This record gives sequence, structure tokens and C-alpha cells, in this order.
Amino acid sequence: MLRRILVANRGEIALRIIRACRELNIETIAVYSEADRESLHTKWADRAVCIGPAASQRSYLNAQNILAAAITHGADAVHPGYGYLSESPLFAEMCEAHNLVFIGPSAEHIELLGDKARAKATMREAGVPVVPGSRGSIRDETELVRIAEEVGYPVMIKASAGGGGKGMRLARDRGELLKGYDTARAEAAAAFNNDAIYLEKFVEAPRHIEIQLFGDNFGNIVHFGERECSLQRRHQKLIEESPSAVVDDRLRAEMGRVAVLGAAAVNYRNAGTMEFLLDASGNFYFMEMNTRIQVEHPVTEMVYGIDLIKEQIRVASGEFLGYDQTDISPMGHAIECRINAEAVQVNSRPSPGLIRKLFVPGGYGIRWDSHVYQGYTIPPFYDSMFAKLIAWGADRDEAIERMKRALDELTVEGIDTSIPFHRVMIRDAQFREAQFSTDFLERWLNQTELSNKE
Amino acid sequence: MLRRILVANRGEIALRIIRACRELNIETIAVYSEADRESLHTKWADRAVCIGPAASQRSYLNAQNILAAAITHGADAVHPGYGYLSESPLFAEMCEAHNLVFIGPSAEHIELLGDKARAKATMREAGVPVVPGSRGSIRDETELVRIAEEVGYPVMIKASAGGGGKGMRLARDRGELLKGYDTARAEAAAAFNNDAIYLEKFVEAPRHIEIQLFGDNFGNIVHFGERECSLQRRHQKLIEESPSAVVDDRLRAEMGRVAVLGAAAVNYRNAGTMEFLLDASGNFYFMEMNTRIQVEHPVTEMVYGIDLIKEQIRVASGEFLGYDQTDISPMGHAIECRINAEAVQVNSRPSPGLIRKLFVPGGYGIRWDSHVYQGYTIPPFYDSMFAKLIAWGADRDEAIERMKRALDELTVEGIDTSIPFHRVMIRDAQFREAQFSTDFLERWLNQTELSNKE
Amino acid sequence: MEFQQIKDLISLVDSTDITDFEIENKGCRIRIRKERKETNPVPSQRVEQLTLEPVVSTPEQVVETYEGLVAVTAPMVGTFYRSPAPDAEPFVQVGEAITQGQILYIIEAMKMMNEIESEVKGVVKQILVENGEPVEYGQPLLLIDPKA
Amino acid sequence: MEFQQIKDLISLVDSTDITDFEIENKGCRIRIRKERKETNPVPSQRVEQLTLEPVVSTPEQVVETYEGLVAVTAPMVGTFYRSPAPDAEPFVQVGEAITQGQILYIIEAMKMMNEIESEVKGVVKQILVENGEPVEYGQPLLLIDPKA
Repeated sequence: MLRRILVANRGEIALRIIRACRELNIETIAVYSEADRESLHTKWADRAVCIGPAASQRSYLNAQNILAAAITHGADAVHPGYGYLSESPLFAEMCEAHNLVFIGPSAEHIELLGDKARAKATMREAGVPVVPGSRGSIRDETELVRIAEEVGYPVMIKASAGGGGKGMRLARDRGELLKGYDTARAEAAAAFNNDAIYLEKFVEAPRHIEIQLFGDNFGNIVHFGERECSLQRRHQKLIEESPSAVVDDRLRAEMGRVAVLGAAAVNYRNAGTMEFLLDASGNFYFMEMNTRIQVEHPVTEMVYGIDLIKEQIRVASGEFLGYDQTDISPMGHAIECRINAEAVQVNSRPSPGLIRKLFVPGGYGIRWDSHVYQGYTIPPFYDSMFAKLIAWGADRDEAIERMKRALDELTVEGIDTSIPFHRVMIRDAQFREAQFSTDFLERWLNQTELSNKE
Repeated sequence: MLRRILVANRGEIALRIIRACRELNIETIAVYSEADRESLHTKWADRAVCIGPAASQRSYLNAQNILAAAITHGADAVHPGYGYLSESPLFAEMCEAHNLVFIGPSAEHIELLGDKARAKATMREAGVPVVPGSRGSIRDETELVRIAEEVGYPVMIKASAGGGGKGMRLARDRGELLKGYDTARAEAAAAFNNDAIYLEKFVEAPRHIEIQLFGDNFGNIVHFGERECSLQRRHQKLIEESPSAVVDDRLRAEMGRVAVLGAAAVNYRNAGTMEFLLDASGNFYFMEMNTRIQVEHPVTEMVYGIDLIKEQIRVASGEFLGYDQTDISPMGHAIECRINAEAVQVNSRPSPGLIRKLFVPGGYGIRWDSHVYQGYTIPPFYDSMFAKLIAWGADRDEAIERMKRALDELTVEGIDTSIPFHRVMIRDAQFREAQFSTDFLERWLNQTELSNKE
Repeated sequence: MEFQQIKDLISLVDSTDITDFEIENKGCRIRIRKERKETNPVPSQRVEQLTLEPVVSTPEQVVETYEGLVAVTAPMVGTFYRSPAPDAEPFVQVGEAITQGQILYIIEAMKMMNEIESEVKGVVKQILVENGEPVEYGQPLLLIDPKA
Repeated sequence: MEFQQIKDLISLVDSTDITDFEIENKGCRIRIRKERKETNPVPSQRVEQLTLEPVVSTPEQVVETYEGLVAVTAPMVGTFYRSPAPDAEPFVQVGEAITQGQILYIIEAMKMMNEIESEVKGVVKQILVENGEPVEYGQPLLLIDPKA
């Protein structure tokens, strides 16, 4: 087993990893920026190394300082968390070059699956259904128009190196297509320094369903069912669930089988997530594969009774998976609400600052993952999510009622948060009936007046 | 389903019941003494009624004020929690007389099973193994000596109406027996206004193992496995687990079968717990049956994925159980540490007062049940337990490591607590190897120096 | 900056609701920080926010506003009645002089009518509870002026 | 600032609700911080108690004790070396006058030796880190008296 792990991240996920290490009696080295001295991830690691000023570019994205901290403090592994350097093939390679175990897939996996066009082509060949569209990047306008007309409008233009909605354009006819091509390329070039784009049929009113995959270093790969992540705003998820209300046992088995097939085709290892679009008829299409642990991994943990971070560490240590798909079955239902320091109702305006009062709900089925405490000041430099509230129930209804109860108890004073949003959403009839697709949240926010709208 | 429940208790269990009601969309009426205005159970019920001054005798044991509160506020049911009036057959009868559903067994069940000698006789007849001893109360010294010599020394003298260790005497020979008879009778008379005593063979180094029973109003009874409650000091439990490390599937099935048999013999309904002594050879003997929810019910909930308080309310509403024994199976392991306002190392000296700082641990598998918050003052009038910290793990080792991690995180400043005790015990080799019986804790406390011993 | 000016700044910040003050001027930097007293009300929400603030109206709060008066509080939980029967006259009226031992009201509890006698003499200044309302232990019911 | 003035400031802040006061003026930096009443120390425990109190030694804490001196802080994470090779002379010694651009020390990071030049001139008053120790970003390494 690994002895000393450097946690190359901050905030709740860094604390999540440190907690797992404490339970495994593995030493931890936290890294922190000058703005994160008072974060629990900094305080509660066995050692903490300052790696730069507040700006992420100079601290949490500073691979050199992070690796120097790992080496000078004798780490034998690095856990990258999510975001930051977690999907950097270069960072994974640098770790390997310095004899540090990178807790995740190989640099080659990250590189291959991080290129959306290559990932899609690879998965198509492996037998994973993909949205009809261009094979790889588009060469020119002629090819663009030809493929759009083959798959039929509406179509979506996407940046090959993209993410977060940048470099994406919907086109319902040829005119929109040609216009969108130019703007998407310009955006992609600016955002990713790479103007390659590809084209896909646009799936109307889809759900975002993702399969949790897990593999060891010896080719054993299993899945832990799906997560329902359709409640998004500008590709930022706000509420996630496991299982999805619209995925039955048959569909789960089929999506899981296909996802394992795709992962096995590249001999994938460690935690990964395959994202699918699911349409109203039950057709599903590969979207992309995330080569890291996800923010929303706790809902899977609650339902499958497995600690995914510990599993990551265990298989990275070279252990065998030790179980197969027949050993894995879900129990109950879990929901996660992301607690962000932002006024969701005011266009998600960020609200960093001092947490003057904090009461965390307790009782059966409630889980709270956060690095904050009463008296902590949320710095303005990073992502607005500062906590995850998770509720488990014997079924979806119980999970919803429990989440409602916990949200009513949760008290965070001093900053604006997403709590008022969640309190209204959890009572929403459409949400309760699980009638939503990825465009639901944006429309809902335009229609629904939250009472503390400013 | 019931509409409005009066919660006839205080503190963490009152809040536990209120939380369950909120999740069931049932209105709640809290009752509180003048010393409990600031408790969360008082604040968070839909209504709260002051029922008397601080002294329990005039508030939480004041059946008339509690029932008047239920009636004037239109309750249709009363949940008694544990302790206080929960095992008063008179209170259960009074509820029924006023058309209030008493959420628990019938007054007759409480009365029958509350009399230890009658309970034992009833269970013996039903086929539940009992400790050899007198059938009912002892008439005189002649009978006392005859039975002691029949079952063989050592023997234990116990008060028929007793509990909490009062009126109990161990006798290893005839001299101790006769002396113990007189003192036990005097103690029993003083404590319970009833000097009836009975005699049992003394089981050496037993474990305290209890079976969680559950029945509906239609004769359906199941069990939810066992709890290991051997870590006691003067009959006060400090750590509980489910399952027990020494109960295997075969023994669990056998103890469960016998417990259900005993409960069925009296047509028991709602939640109940059958306590057994388990000796090193796997023999088990009925001790007593508690006709209420137990403090330690959360460990069973965590392992069996069922909300026992909601089940109590549901079957008290007249619903069918809806499942049978084959639907019930445990998953993983759970441990509960009782967090008391007392210096365990200084003979459990009580330490009420202001909680100046509170940090509650979070993360996967951690549950916190408590009515307190930072700034709350623990009043000196009631039981010292103010919180329960529960850790679930895929197996006992993981549950222990997770509890250790959570105990290290838990911060309560301003009062002495049992946290330092738990931090040392959770690391104890004998505890980790599950090598303990009911006399372990007292010996351990005498041997072990807790570093903040005063 | 003059030393007295610095001291004035500290006192000023302390007397306001300001929690954080910072100035940088000609190479001199001052920062003053204060924890908030937490008195601001939480914005009202359509959905429920459970709070840790005191929510129970304490008897003291009612009594405090009537200096010099004595509050008669409920000795038990039940329903408050001003008269012995629905169509009967109330036991006492506002402005009436009462004596020790005089019946003031009834609390119905457990189907029993409990007649409550006065422990003080004086004049009834106010009756705080409507006929037929549920009352809790210790709740102020009548205000008596013992000096009148 | 006069000593009496500092004492006055301390008393003043102590008498208010202010929890954090900071002033920086003419090379003199004062910081006064107060906890809100929670002063009782937690009893030491053989087992671990994780705390919310600041546990990281901040560079400021070190510098505060050296009025008028300038701290040279680590611009990167790595291992601190005083000399270009194990058996070579240190780049600088305590008491030595240094100039801007002069190499003060090396930080080894990622198997690269990074020679760090001085941004100030002055006299080395203290070297705060042992040869071969790991250093973090912003950690004070040397104290320089720029006026000497």
C-alpha cells in the first residue's frame, strides 16, 4: 500500500482525499496557495506545503512546485482530485518520471480520452453508440455542410479540445451552420489555443446520464451504475442523483455493459466516468469520458456502499479489484446538492466572504462534505462550490424528503449561497416527478421567482 | 397516516423523531421544560409547549401536562422516545383513553415485559432460553438457598422491579447469598418501592447482545439482527455496534428466530429489543425485553438501511409491515460512540455548560445525531448524553478507522466530554480485536490512563 | 497619521456595524477587523429555514413590558376558560379588585376542570389569553396590579 | 512608534469588540489579534485532536520579530542549498554585505538547481533555514538589513 500521498488539490475534494488517507493510515501532504492557509485541507493534512500565491495558475496549476513539494517531502504518490491538473497528461507523465504514482489512469489514457474527437472515434470502434456526426475534426466548410446534411439538422458544432460550453454552437439550418462554424472556431482558438472543431447531430431534450467506471491495473473493469446529472446551468451541475429515475435495471445493465466495453478497449484503469446523452426513447450516445474522480462521486458511494477514493488509492497501489460485476448492486437512492457561494437567482453571482454562522444538518442518511467551518472566509479566487450536501433514502421519495428536511436545517450566514435555490427546487413538482432534461434548469430559473431574488 | 404527533421527550431523541416526522410531512408538537427552551427539539417542532420546570418529575414525567398539551393542540398520536414515560403502562393507557395513538406496544405489553420475573417466565414458556434460576420472585431464605444450590454458584440476586444495577448482588457462596439477600431487598424497597427479588445463575464474562424486533398490528414480526452492547460502565452503554464481531450468520439466525418466537408469543407490536447474555461457548440467555426504541437504534439503521422511527410511526398508523424476514439483510458494519457531557476518566463526573465551539465531522459514512449547536448550554438536570456519533464502514475495520478519523475531527470546547475516552478506546488493541465482555470497560478504565486525567 | 487619529478610528469602527476597515496612505497601512454581533434578520424565504435563534416566546418577554405588575402564570398545561360554563359570567373582569384565594379562571386538562385561585390581591389590569385558548406551563395569563 | 503608544493601542483594542488590528508604517508593522473569549486551552491529548486553529506558521510571524529587516522569501518550492556544491563555500555568510543581483542560495526543484539572486542590497543578518531543508513558497529564508 502507498505510504505518503501528496494531495494536488484544494477545498472539499482535498479534504475528502485526506479523510480517506487517514482511514487508511496513509500520511498526507497538502499543498495550498497563500489564500488557502485556513482551509481544513491545509490544517488537517500531516504536512502542508505552500506552493504559490492565490492565483491558481501560480499555485494549484503549478506542476513544478507541486512535484517539488512531493519530492522534498518524500511522497510516493500524488492524488490529483478533479479539475486543476487531474486531466493533464503532462502532469501524469511528470509524476511517473519522478517515480511518483499518479492516482488515476495513465497519461496516454488522459491524452486519448481528453481529445473529444479521438475519444469518440475510439469508442465508436469499440462498439459504444455515439451521436452521428463527423469522424474527427472538420477539414473545411464543404465537409461541414455535407456531414450536417447527412445526419440532418439540428446539429451541434463543438470544439475538439473544448469543455464548459466554450466553442459550442447549435445550428438549425445551413445559414446558422456556416455562421456558427466561424464563431466556434474563433472561440475555440481563444479558449484552448486550438481551433479544431467537430460536428454532431443535436439530440433534443436529452438527459445527462453518466456511468461510473472502475478498473485495476490488471484489466479488471466494473461499473457502479449511473448518475443523473441533467440539472445543469451552463454545463455546471447543481443537483445529481443515483440512480436515475428513468434508468431501469435493463437499461442500467446495457449502458454499464457498453461503458465497460469502451473502457476495456483502451485497457482503462482507476476511476473514470463515461458521459452519455439519453433521449426520451431510451437511446443513449457516448458524449465523453472523464479520466478522474467526479465532484458527484458521493451519490454513487452512498448507493453502492463503496468508498471510491479508497478504491482509487488501493488499485493505484497495485492491488487487484477483488470483485466483479455480479458482486455489485445498488441499495436505495442518493441525491447531492452542490452548496455554492453564489446567488443562483442573480445569474449565479459569486459571493465569497466570511461564514459568520454555520449549522450543518445531521441525522440518518445525511452526509456533508466540506472544508469550511464557522469563522472561515471563502476566498474569491476559486470555484464557488464550498460544500456538498448528500441525502440517502430507501427510495427516491425518501431521499427527496430527507434532503428537503436537511436543507431546511442547513444554516450558512454571511454569504449568498445556492441553498435558497435548492430549497425551492427540492419542492418543485417537475423535479419530484423526475421530468427534466439538460435544458430544464435554465428555463426553470427564468420562470421561477426565488423569494430572496434581489 | 398520522397527522400530528406529540413528541413526549427531549434532546437528541426528540429531535430524531421530529426529523422523521418532517420527512413524513407529519406535524410535530414538542414539549419542553423551562430548562430546554434553547434545545433544537424545542425550536424545530411545528409547535412547542412548555410542560413544567426543569425537574423531570414535574415536566418530562408529568403525564397530565403532556397529555393536556397533546389534546389542546390536536395531536393524534404520542411518541414517547426512550426513558421518561416510554415504559410506563399507565401513560400508554392514558394515551389510549384519550384517543391518542401511543407509538409503541400496548400498555399490557409494557406491563408484562417490564416485570422482569413475569417476562422471564413468559419467555421461558415460549421457548426462549433463559438463565437458570427462580421462577418468579423468591418467597423466603429457604427457597433462595435451595434454588442457588440447584443452579450452582455463582448466582446473582436481582430486584424484580429493578434496573440500572440497583438491588443487584453477586453471591459466590451461601454466606454471600444470605447477606446479599437482605441488602438487595432493602435497596429494591428504597429504589422501586417493591422488595421482591429473584435469583439467577451468574453467567461469567458474558457479552450483552440484543436483537432488534419489529412488529405491526397484525401479528407480523421480524428482526433486524443484533447489536453488540458489551461496552458498559455501571450498566451505562458507551459504545455499540451492529453486527457483533462474535455473532456469525448461523448464530444471528438462531438468536433472531428465538427472539421473534418470544415476541410472537405475546403478540408484540412496534419496536422492541430483546437483550441476551451470550457466553464464550455461544450459549445465549434472555435477559429482558425493552418495549421502546433504544438509544443505539442508529447502528441497526445504518446496517439494515431502514429508518426505525419512521417504521414505528408507519405501523402505529395501522399500516402492514409489508416485508418479511427474507427481505432483510445487513450490509457493512456500524459503530456508535455516545458523546456525553462528562469526564469519563474522572468517574464520569458530569460537565454541563456552554458549548463554546463545535465542529461536527463530516464525509462518507459519518452520522451525527444531536440537538446541540455552538452556543448551546447543556443544562445540568438531565442525562449527560448530548450526541451520538455513528460511523458506517463496509466492514468492522473500516467502521473503526472511520470512527477514529471522525473522533479526531470532532471538536467540542467548553465542557468535558467522553470524546477523549473514545479516542483512546477506538485505538485499543482488545477493542479492535473485539475481545471484550460486559466487565471489560470497568477494568479497562481502572488500568488505562487517559492523558487528560485530572 | 497622528496617534490620536488612530485611536479615534478604532473607537469609531467599534461603535458602528462595520466589520472590516482598511486604509493605506503614504506608506501607512491600517486594518481593523471586528466580528459581527449577528443581529441582522435573515431574509424571509418562501420555504422554511429552521434557525438556531430563540423562537419560543418566553413569558418574560410579555411581563417585562408591564413594570410593577404581577403576572399570574399557568400552573399546568391545558385550555384556559374565563368562566365556569360557556354561558356564565367570567370569574373576573379587567379593572376588578381581587382577593387572595378568589377563583380567577379555569384550566381544563385531561377532561378535568381545574379552578385556579389567586395567590395575590390587587386589581386586574389585563387578561392576556382568549377564552378557550390552549396555554402552556408558565404562560402569563393575567396581569395584576398589587398596589392598586 | 513610541513604546507607550503601542501599549495604548493594545489596551484600546482589548477594550473593544475588535478582533484584528493591523498597522504598517515606516517599516514598523504591528498586528493585534484577539480571540473572542475562547481562551481556555484544550487539555493535551495522547491521541490526535484536529483543530480549527491556525496551524501553519505564517511568514509574518517570523518577520514580526525583526523590525526594519527585509525577509528574502522562497520564490518556489524545493530544497534549499547555501552553496553550489556539497563541498563548496556558501554563497553568503551572516554579516556579509550583499548587492542586488548577487546569488544568495539555490533551490533544487525537479532535479533543477535554481540559483536565486538578491533583489535588495544590504547585510545578511540571519539565515533562517538549514542547508538541505525543504522550503515552501513564500517561506522566509534570509533576513537582510537594507540600511546597514
